[in-house]
Amino acid sequence: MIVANYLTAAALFCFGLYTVLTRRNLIKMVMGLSLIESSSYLLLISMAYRRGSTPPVLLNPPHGQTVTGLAKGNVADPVLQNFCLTAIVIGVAVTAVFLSVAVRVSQHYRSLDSDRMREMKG
Amino acid sequence: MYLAVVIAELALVAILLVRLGRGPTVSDRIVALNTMATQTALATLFFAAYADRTVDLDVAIWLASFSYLGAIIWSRYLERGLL
Amino acid sequence: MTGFWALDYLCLAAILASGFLVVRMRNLNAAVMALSGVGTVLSLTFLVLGAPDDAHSEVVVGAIALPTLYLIAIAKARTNVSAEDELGESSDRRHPG
Amino acid sequence: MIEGLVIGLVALGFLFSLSGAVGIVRMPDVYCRIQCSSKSVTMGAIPTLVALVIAEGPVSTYGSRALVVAGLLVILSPTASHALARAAYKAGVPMWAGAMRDEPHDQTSTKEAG
Repeated sequence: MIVANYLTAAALFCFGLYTVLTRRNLIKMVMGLSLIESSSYLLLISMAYRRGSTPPVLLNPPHGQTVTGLAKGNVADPVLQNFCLTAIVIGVAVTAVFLSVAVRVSQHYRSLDSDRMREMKG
Repeated sequence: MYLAVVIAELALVAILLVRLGRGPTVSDRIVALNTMATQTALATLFFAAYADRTVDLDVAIWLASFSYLGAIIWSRYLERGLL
Repeated sequence: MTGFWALDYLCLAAILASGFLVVRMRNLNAAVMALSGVGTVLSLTFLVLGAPDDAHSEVVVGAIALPTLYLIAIAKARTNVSAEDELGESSDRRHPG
Repeated sequence: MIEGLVIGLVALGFLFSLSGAVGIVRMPDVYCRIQCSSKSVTMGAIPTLVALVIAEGPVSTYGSRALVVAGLLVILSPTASHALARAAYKAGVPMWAGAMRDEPHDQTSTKEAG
Protein backbone atom coordinates (compact mmCIF):
# COMPACT_ATOMS: atom_id res chain seq x y z
CA MET A 1 0.00 0.00 0.00
CA ILE A 2 1.06 3.58 -0.54
CA VAL A 3 0.78 4.13 3.22
CA ALA A 4 4.22 2.54 3.56
CA ASN A 5 5.66 5.46 1.59
CA TYR A 6 4.05 7.93 3.99
CA LEU A 7 5.42 6.02 6.97
CA THR A 8 8.89 5.97 5.43
CA ALA A 9 8.72 9.72 4.85
CA ALA A 10 7.71 10.18 8.50
CA ALA A 11 10.58 7.97 9.68
CA LEU A 12 13.06 9.91 7.53
CA PHE A 13 11.73 13.16 8.98
CA CYS A 14 12.25 11.76 12.48
CA PHE A 15 15.83 10.76 11.60
CA GLY A 16 16.57 14.29 10.38
CA LEU A 17 14.95 15.88 13.42
CA TYR A 18 16.93 13.60 15.74
CA THR A 19 20.14 14.60 13.98
CA VAL A 20 19.37 18.31 14.25
CA LEU A 21 18.44 18.05 17.92
CA THR A 22 21.19 15.83 19.28
CA ARG A 23 24.35 16.47 17.24
CA ARG A 24 26.59 19.43 18.10
CA ASN A 25 28.51 19.66 14.84
CA LEU A 26 27.07 22.37 12.59
CA ILE A 27 27.67 20.48 9.33
CA LYS A 28 25.99 17.40 10.81
CA MET A 29 22.96 19.55 11.66
CA VAL A 30 22.79 20.77 8.04
CA MET A 31 22.89 17.10 7.02
CA GLY A 32 19.82 16.48 9.18
CA LEU A 33 18.06 19.32 7.37
CA SER A 34 18.92 17.62 4.07
CA LEU A 35 17.30 14.43 5.36
CA ILE A 36 14.15 16.38 6.21
CA GLU A 37 14.12 17.79 2.67
CA SER A 38 14.40 14.26 1.26
CA SER A 39 11.44 13.14 3.34
CA SER A 40 9.35 16.00 1.95
CA TYR A 41 10.25 14.99 -1.62
CA LEU A 42 9.22 11.42 -0.94
CA LEU A 43 5.93 12.57 0.61
CA LEU A 44 5.07 14.82 -2.35
CA ILE A 45 5.81 12.15 -4.97
CA SER A 46 3.89 9.51 -3.02
CA MET A 47 0.88 11.83 -2.81
CA ALA A 48 1.09 12.41 -6.58
CA TYR A 49 0.94 8.66 -7.35
CA ARG A 50 -2.36 7.01 -8.15
CA ARG A 51 -3.02 3.29 -8.48
CA GLY A 52 -1.52 2.02 -11.73
CA SER A 53 -0.76 5.49 -13.04
CA THR A 54 1.88 6.46 -15.60
CA PRO A 55 4.12 9.54 -15.73
CA PRO A 56 2.39 12.65 -17.08
CA VAL A 57 5.06 13.40 -19.67
CA LEU A 58 4.76 10.39 -21.99
CA LEU A 59 4.66 10.85 -25.76
CA ASN A 60 3.03 7.49 -26.55
CA PRO A 61 0.88 5.40 -24.20
CA PRO A 62 2.65 2.27 -22.88
CA HIS A 63 1.36 -1.29 -23.21
CA GLY A 64 -2.10 -1.88 -21.82
CA GLN A 65 -3.06 1.80 -21.76
CA THR A 66 -4.91 3.89 -24.29
CA VAL A 67 -4.86 7.60 -25.06
CA THR A 68 -8.44 8.00 -23.87
CA GLY A 69 -7.56 6.23 -20.63
CA LEU A 70 -4.67 8.63 -20.13
CA ALA A 71 -6.93 11.59 -20.94
CA LYS A 72 -9.43 10.39 -18.32
CA GLY A 73 -6.89 10.84 -15.61
CA ASN A 74 -4.79 7.68 -15.26
CA VAL A 75 -1.61 9.72 -14.89
CA ALA A 76 0.22 10.86 -11.79
CA ASP A 77 -0.62 14.33 -10.50
CA PRO A 78 1.62 16.81 -12.35
CA VAL A 79 1.01 19.65 -9.89
CA LEU A 80 2.56 17.85 -6.93
CA GLN A 81 5.46 16.70 -9.09
CA ASN A 82 6.11 20.30 -10.03
CA PHE A 83 6.03 21.18 -6.32
CA CYS A 84 8.66 18.51 -5.76
CA LEU A 85 10.82 19.83 -8.61
CA THR A 86 10.68 23.34 -7.16
CA ALA A 87 11.47 21.97 -3.70
CA ILE A 88 14.55 20.15 -5.00
CA VAL A 89 15.91 23.23 -6.74
CA ILE A 90 15.23 25.49 -3.76
CA GLY A 91 16.61 22.87 -1.36
CA VAL A 92 20.08 22.83 -2.90
CA ALA A 93 20.25 26.65 -2.74
CA VAL A 94 19.14 26.63 0.91
CA THR A 95 21.74 23.97 1.73
CA ALA A 96 24.45 26.07 0.08
CA VAL A 97 23.45 29.10 2.18
CA PHE A 98 23.44 27.02 5.38
CA LEU A 99 26.87 25.59 4.60
CA SER A 100 28.36 29.00 3.86
CA VAL A 101 26.98 30.27 7.17
CA ALA A 102 28.50 27.25 8.93
CA VAL A 103 31.89 27.91 7.31
CA ARG A 104 31.80 31.60 8.35
CA VAL A 105 30.84 30.65 11.91
CA SER A 106 33.66 28.13 12.07
CA GLN A 107 36.12 30.76 10.86
CA HIS A 108 34.91 33.22 13.50
CA TYR A 109 34.75 30.92 16.52
CA ARG A 110 37.61 28.61 15.41
CA SER A 111 35.28 25.69 15.98
CA LEU A 112 32.24 23.88 14.58
CA ASP A 113 30.81 22.99 17.98
CA SER A 114 27.45 24.67 18.47
CA ASP A 115 27.86 24.73 22.26
CA ARG A 116 30.76 27.17 22.03
CA MET A 117 28.80 29.92 20.36
CA ARG A 118 28.22 31.89 23.51
CA GLU A 119 26.63 34.92 21.88
CA MET A 120 23.80 32.78 20.58
CA LYS A 121 22.77 31.57 24.03
CA GLY A 122 19.52 32.99 25.33
CA MET B 1 12.07 -11.43 -16.12
CA TYR B 2 13.11 -7.78 -16.26
CA LEU B 3 11.55 -7.23 -12.87
CA ALA B 4 13.58 -10.09 -11.40
CA VAL B 5 16.76 -8.40 -12.66
CA VAL B 6 15.74 -5.10 -11.04
CA ILE B 7 15.02 -6.77 -7.71
CA ALA B 8 18.31 -8.69 -7.84
CA GLU B 9 20.30 -5.49 -8.47
CA LEU B 10 18.51 -3.81 -5.56
CA ALA B 11 19.46 -6.73 -3.34
CA LEU B 12 23.08 -6.17 -4.39
CA VAL B 13 22.70 -2.51 -3.40
CA ALA B 14 21.52 -3.70 0.01
CA ILE B 15 24.62 -5.91 0.33
CA LEU B 16 26.89 -3.00 -0.59
CA LEU B 17 25.27 -0.81 2.08
CA VAL B 18 26.97 -3.06 4.64
CA ARG B 19 30.39 -2.02 3.37
CA LEU B 20 29.23 1.60 3.17
CA GLY B 21 28.39 1.44 6.86
CA ARG B 22 31.29 -0.63 8.11
CA GLY B 23 34.22 0.50 5.97
CA PRO B 24 37.19 1.50 8.13
CA THR B 25 38.53 4.15 5.75
CA VAL B 26 36.88 6.60 3.38
CA SER B 27 38.24 4.78 0.31
CA ASP B 28 36.24 1.62 1.11
CA ARG B 29 33.09 3.67 1.23
CA ILE B 30 33.89 5.32 -2.10
CA VAL B 31 34.30 1.90 -3.73
CA ALA B 32 30.96 0.74 -2.31
CA LEU B 33 29.21 3.96 -3.41
CA ASN B 34 30.61 3.73 -6.94
CA THR B 35 29.46 0.14 -7.33
CA MET B 36 26.06 1.10 -5.88
CA ALA B 37 25.65 3.80 -8.55
CA THR B 38 26.51 1.31 -11.30
CA GLN B 39 23.99 -1.25 -10.02
CA THR B 40 21.36 1.47 -9.73
CA ALA B 41 21.97 2.47 -13.36
CA LEU B 42 21.43 -1.14 -14.43
CA ALA B 43 18.28 -1.35 -12.33
CA THR B 44 16.98 1.86 -13.91
CA LEU B 45 17.59 0.53 -17.42
CA PHE B 46 15.81 -2.74 -16.71
CA PHE B 47 12.94 -1.00 -14.96
CA ALA B 48 12.46 1.18 -18.04
CA ALA B 49 12.30 -1.96 -20.18
CA TYR B 50 9.87 -3.58 -17.72
CA ALA B 51 7.45 -0.67 -17.40
CA ASP B 52 7.84 0.31 -21.09
CA ARG B 53 8.65 3.95 -20.41
CA THR B 54 11.22 5.47 -22.71
CA VAL B 55 11.59 8.60 -20.56
CA ASP B 56 13.35 6.61 -17.85
CA LEU B 57 16.26 5.66 -20.09
CA ASP B 58 18.03 9.01 -19.82
CA VAL B 59 18.29 8.66 -16.06
CA ALA B 60 20.36 5.50 -16.55
CA ILE B 61 22.83 7.36 -18.78
CA TRP B 62 23.04 10.19 -16.24
CA LEU B 63 23.74 7.72 -13.44
CA ALA B 64 26.36 5.79 -15.40
CA SER B 65 28.31 8.93 -16.21
CA PHE B 66 27.82 10.58 -12.82
CA SER B 67 29.18 7.65 -10.86
CA TYR B 68 32.45 8.32 -12.70
CA LEU B 69 32.28 12.03 -11.91
CA GLY B 70 31.59 11.30 -8.24
CA ALA B 71 34.54 8.91 -8.02
CA ILE B 72 36.84 11.50 -9.60
CA ILE B 73 35.66 14.24 -7.20
CA TRP B 74 36.08 11.99 -4.15
CA SER B 75 39.53 10.77 -5.17
CA ARG B 76 40.69 14.32 -5.80
CA TYR B 77 39.40 15.32 -2.36
CA LEU B 78 41.14 12.32 -0.81
CA GLU B 79 44.41 13.08 -2.59
CA ARG B 80 44.72 16.81 -1.87
CA GLY B 81 42.42 17.41 1.07
CA LEU B 82 40.77 20.29 -0.74
CA LEU B 83 38.74 20.48 -3.90
CA MET C 1 1.10 -5.12 -9.59
CA THR C 2 2.73 -7.23 -6.87
CA GLY C 3 6.11 -6.74 -8.51
CA PHE C 4 5.64 -3.00 -8.42
CA TRP C 5 4.99 -3.03 -4.69
CA ALA C 6 7.95 -5.33 -4.05
CA LEU C 7 10.17 -2.86 -5.91
CA ASP C 8 8.70 0.04 -3.97
CA TYR C 9 9.28 -1.62 -0.60
CA LEU C 10 12.85 -2.58 -1.48
CA CYS C 11 13.63 1.02 -2.44
CA LEU C 12 12.04 2.27 0.77
CA ALA C 13 14.08 -0.18 2.84
CA ALA C 14 17.30 0.97 1.14
CA ILE C 15 16.40 4.63 1.78
CA LEU C 16 15.69 3.93 5.44
CA ALA C 17 18.97 2.05 5.86
CA SER C 18 20.94 4.88 4.23
CA GLY C 19 19.17 7.49 6.37
CA PHE C 20 19.97 5.50 9.48
CA LEU C 21 23.61 5.42 8.37
CA VAL C 22 23.57 9.22 7.96
CA VAL C 23 22.37 9.59 11.55
CA ARG C 24 24.72 7.02 13.02
CA MET C 25 28.06 7.88 11.33
CA ARG C 26 30.60 9.69 13.47
CA ASN C 27 32.84 10.48 10.51
CA LEU C 28 31.64 13.47 8.49
CA ASN C 29 32.91 12.17 5.14
CA ALA C 30 31.10 8.86 5.67
CA ALA C 31 27.88 10.70 6.49
CA VAL C 32 28.19 12.70 3.27
CA MET C 33 28.62 9.45 1.37
CA ALA C 34 25.54 7.92 2.96
CA LEU C 35 23.62 11.09 1.99
CA SER C 36 24.72 10.54 -1.60
CA GLY C 37 23.40 6.99 -1.37
CA VAL C 38 20.04 8.33 -0.16
CA GLY C 39 19.87 10.59 -3.23
CA THR C 40 20.72 7.77 -5.63
CA VAL C 41 18.13 5.33 -4.31
CA LEU C 42 15.56 8.13 -3.98
CA SER C 43 15.88 8.84 -7.70
CA LEU C 44 15.08 5.19 -8.44
CA THR C 45 12.04 5.47 -6.17
CA PHE C 46 10.89 8.53 -8.11
CA LEU C 47 11.12 6.52 -11.32
CA VAL C 48 9.07 3.71 -9.81
CA LEU C 49 6.41 6.17 -8.61
CA GLY C 50 6.16 7.76 -12.05
CA ALA C 51 8.08 11.02 -11.87
CA PRO C 52 11.01 10.88 -14.34
CA ASP C 53 11.66 14.64 -14.40
CA ASP C 54 12.04 14.72 -10.63
CA ALA C 55 14.33 11.71 -10.94
CA HIS C 56 16.53 13.67 -13.33
CA SER C 57 16.93 16.61 -10.99
CA GLU C 58 17.33 14.34 -7.96
CA VAL C 59 20.19 12.46 -9.66
CA VAL C 60 21.97 15.70 -10.48
CA VAL C 61 21.36 17.34 -7.11
CA GLY C 62 21.36 14.47 -4.64
CA ALA C 63 24.14 12.34 -6.10
CA ILE C 64 26.64 15.01 -7.21
CA ALA C 65 25.82 18.61 -6.25
CA LEU C 66 25.05 18.12 -2.54
CA PRO C 67 28.12 15.95 -1.76
CA THR C 68 30.33 18.44 -3.59
CA LEU C 69 28.88 21.31 -1.55
CA TYR C 70 29.42 19.38 1.68
CA LEU C 71 32.97 18.46 0.69
CA ILE C 72 33.84 22.09 -0.06
CA ALA C 73 32.38 23.16 3.29
CA ILE C 74 34.24 20.44 5.24
CA ALA C 75 37.52 21.20 3.48
CA LYS C 76 37.27 24.95 4.08
CA ALA C 77 36.35 24.48 7.72
CA ARG C 78 39.16 21.98 8.20
CA THR C 79 41.88 24.15 6.67
CA ASN C 80 41.04 27.22 8.72
CA VAL C 81 40.27 25.67 12.10
CA SER C 82 43.08 24.64 14.37
CA ALA C 83 41.28 22.01 16.41
CA GLU C 84 41.09 18.87 14.30
CA ASP C 85 39.05 16.73 16.65
CA GLU C 86 35.88 18.77 16.29
CA LEU C 87 35.26 17.53 12.77
CA GLY C 88 34.99 13.82 13.36
CA GLU C 89 37.95 11.50 13.03
CA SER C 90 39.93 11.77 9.82
CA SER C 91 41.19 8.26 9.51
CA ASP C 92 42.56 8.45 5.99
CA ARG C 93 45.09 11.22 5.87
CA ARG C 94 48.63 10.97 7.07
CA HIS C 95 49.11 14.74 7.36
CA PRO C 96 45.79 16.27 8.42
CA GLY C 97 45.12 19.93 7.85
CA MET D 1 16.96 -20.02 -28.52
CA ILE D 2 17.12 -16.26 -28.07
CA GLU D 3 15.26 -16.61 -24.79
CA GLY D 4 17.73 -19.16 -23.43
CA LEU D 5 20.69 -17.02 -24.48
CA VAL D 6 19.22 -13.97 -22.73
CA ILE D 7 18.50 -15.89 -19.55
CA GLY D 8 22.00 -17.39 -19.56
CA LEU D 9 23.67 -14.00 -20.00
CA VAL D 10 21.58 -12.44 -17.24
CA ALA D 11 22.38 -15.32 -14.90
CA LEU D 12 26.11 -15.00 -15.69
CA GLY D 13 26.05 -11.25 -15.08
CA PHE D 14 24.14 -11.62 -11.86
CA LEU D 15 26.52 -14.29 -10.57
CA PHE D 16 29.53 -12.08 -11.25
CA SER D 17 27.82 -9.04 -9.72
CA LEU D 18 26.96 -11.06 -6.63
CA SER D 19 30.54 -12.33 -6.31
CA GLY D 20 31.79 -8.75 -6.71
CA ALA D 21 29.46 -7.47 -4.00
CA VAL D 22 30.41 -10.29 -1.64
CA GLY D 23 34.07 -9.60 -2.41
CA ILE D 24 33.64 -5.91 -1.61
CA VAL D 25 32.15 -6.88 1.74
CA ARG D 26 34.61 -9.66 2.57
CA MET D 27 38.01 -8.53 1.21
CA PRO D 28 40.57 -7.36 3.78
CA ASP D 29 42.01 -4.36 1.95
CA VAL D 30 41.06 -1.26 -0.04
CA TYR D 31 43.02 -2.32 -3.11
CA CYS D 32 41.48 -5.79 -3.17
CA ARG D 33 38.04 -4.19 -2.92
CA ILE D 34 38.79 -1.86 -5.85
CA GLN D 35 39.81 -4.88 -7.90
CA CYS D 36 36.56 -6.67 -6.93
CA SER D 37 34.43 -3.70 -7.99
CA SER D 38 36.22 -3.50 -11.34
CA LYS D 39 35.56 -7.19 -12.01
CA SER D 40 31.94 -6.71 -10.99
CA VAL D 41 31.50 -4.01 -13.64
CA THR D 42 33.38 -5.74 -16.46
CA MET D 43 31.99 -9.25 -16.14
CA GLY D 44 28.76 -8.44 -14.28
CA ALA D 45 27.26 -5.35 -15.84
CA ILE D 46 28.35 -5.81 -19.44
CA PRO D 47 26.75 -9.29 -19.99
CA THR D 48 23.53 -8.02 -18.40
CA LEU D 49 23.44 -5.08 -20.81
CA VAL D 50 24.30 -7.38 -23.75
CA ALA D 51 21.36 -9.55 -22.70
CA LEU D 52 19.07 -6.51 -22.88
CA VAL D 53 20.47 -5.63 -26.32
CA ILE D 54 19.87 -9.19 -27.58
CA ALA D 55 16.35 -9.30 -26.14
CA GLU D 56 15.24 -5.96 -27.58
CA GLY D 57 17.39 -5.70 -30.72
CA PRO D 58 20.32 -3.30 -31.16
CA VAL D 59 18.45 -0.61 -33.09
CA SER D 60 15.39 -0.43 -30.83
CA THR D 61 14.99 2.30 -28.22
CA TYR D 62 16.01 0.21 -25.23
CA GLY D 63 18.80 -1.67 -27.00
CA SER D 64 20.53 1.47 -28.25
CA ARG D 65 20.43 3.07 -24.79
CA ALA D 66 21.81 -0.14 -23.30
CA LEU D 67 24.67 0.02 -25.81
CA VAL D 68 25.38 3.63 -24.83
CA VAL D 69 25.46 2.71 -21.15
CA ALA D 70 27.71 -0.28 -21.86
CA GLY D 71 30.16 1.91 -23.79
CA LEU D 72 30.18 4.48 -20.99
CA LEU D 73 30.84 1.78 -18.38
CA VAL D 74 33.64 0.19 -20.44
CA ILE D 75 35.42 3.53 -20.87
CA LEU D 76 34.77 5.22 -17.52
CA SER D 77 34.87 2.47 -14.91
CA PRO D 78 38.59 1.49 -15.23
CA THR D 79 39.51 5.18 -15.19
CA ALA D 80 37.59 5.74 -11.97
CA SER D 81 39.14 2.64 -10.38
CA HIS D 82 42.63 3.78 -11.33
CA ALA D 83 42.11 7.30 -9.96
CA LEU D 84 40.65 5.88 -6.76
CA ALA D 85 43.50 3.43 -6.18
CA ARG D 86 46.07 6.15 -6.87
CA ALA D 87 44.38 8.57 -4.46
CA ALA D 88 44.13 5.88 -1.78
CA TYR D 89 47.83 5.05 -2.18
CA LYS D 90 48.83 8.72 -2.01
CA ALA D 91 46.65 9.34 1.03
CA GLY D 92 48.49 6.52 2.80
CA VAL D 93 45.77 3.92 3.29
CA PRO D 94 47.57 0.92 4.80
CA MET D 95 47.82 -2.34 2.89
CA TRP D 96 46.71 -5.70 4.19
CA ALA D 97 49.23 -7.18 6.60
CA GLY D 98 49.72 -10.22 4.36
CA ALA D 99 50.55 -8.22 1.22
CA MET D 100 53.71 -9.40 -0.48
CA ARG D 101 54.99 -6.38 -2.40
CA ASP D 102 54.62 -2.61 -2.45
CA GLU D 103 55.61 -2.02 -6.03
CA PRO D 104 55.52 1.82 -6.36
CA HIS D 105 57.46 2.15 -3.13
CA ASP D 106 60.02 -0.40 -4.36
CA GLN D 107 60.48 1.45 -7.64
CA THR D 108 61.05 4.84 -6.02
CA SER D 109 63.47 3.39 -3.45
CA THR D 110 65.55 1.61 -6.12
CA LYS D 111 65.61 4.79 -8.19
CA GLU D 112 66.86 6.73 -5.21
CA ALA D 113 69.48 4.06 -4.44
CA GLY D 114 70.71 3.92 -8.04
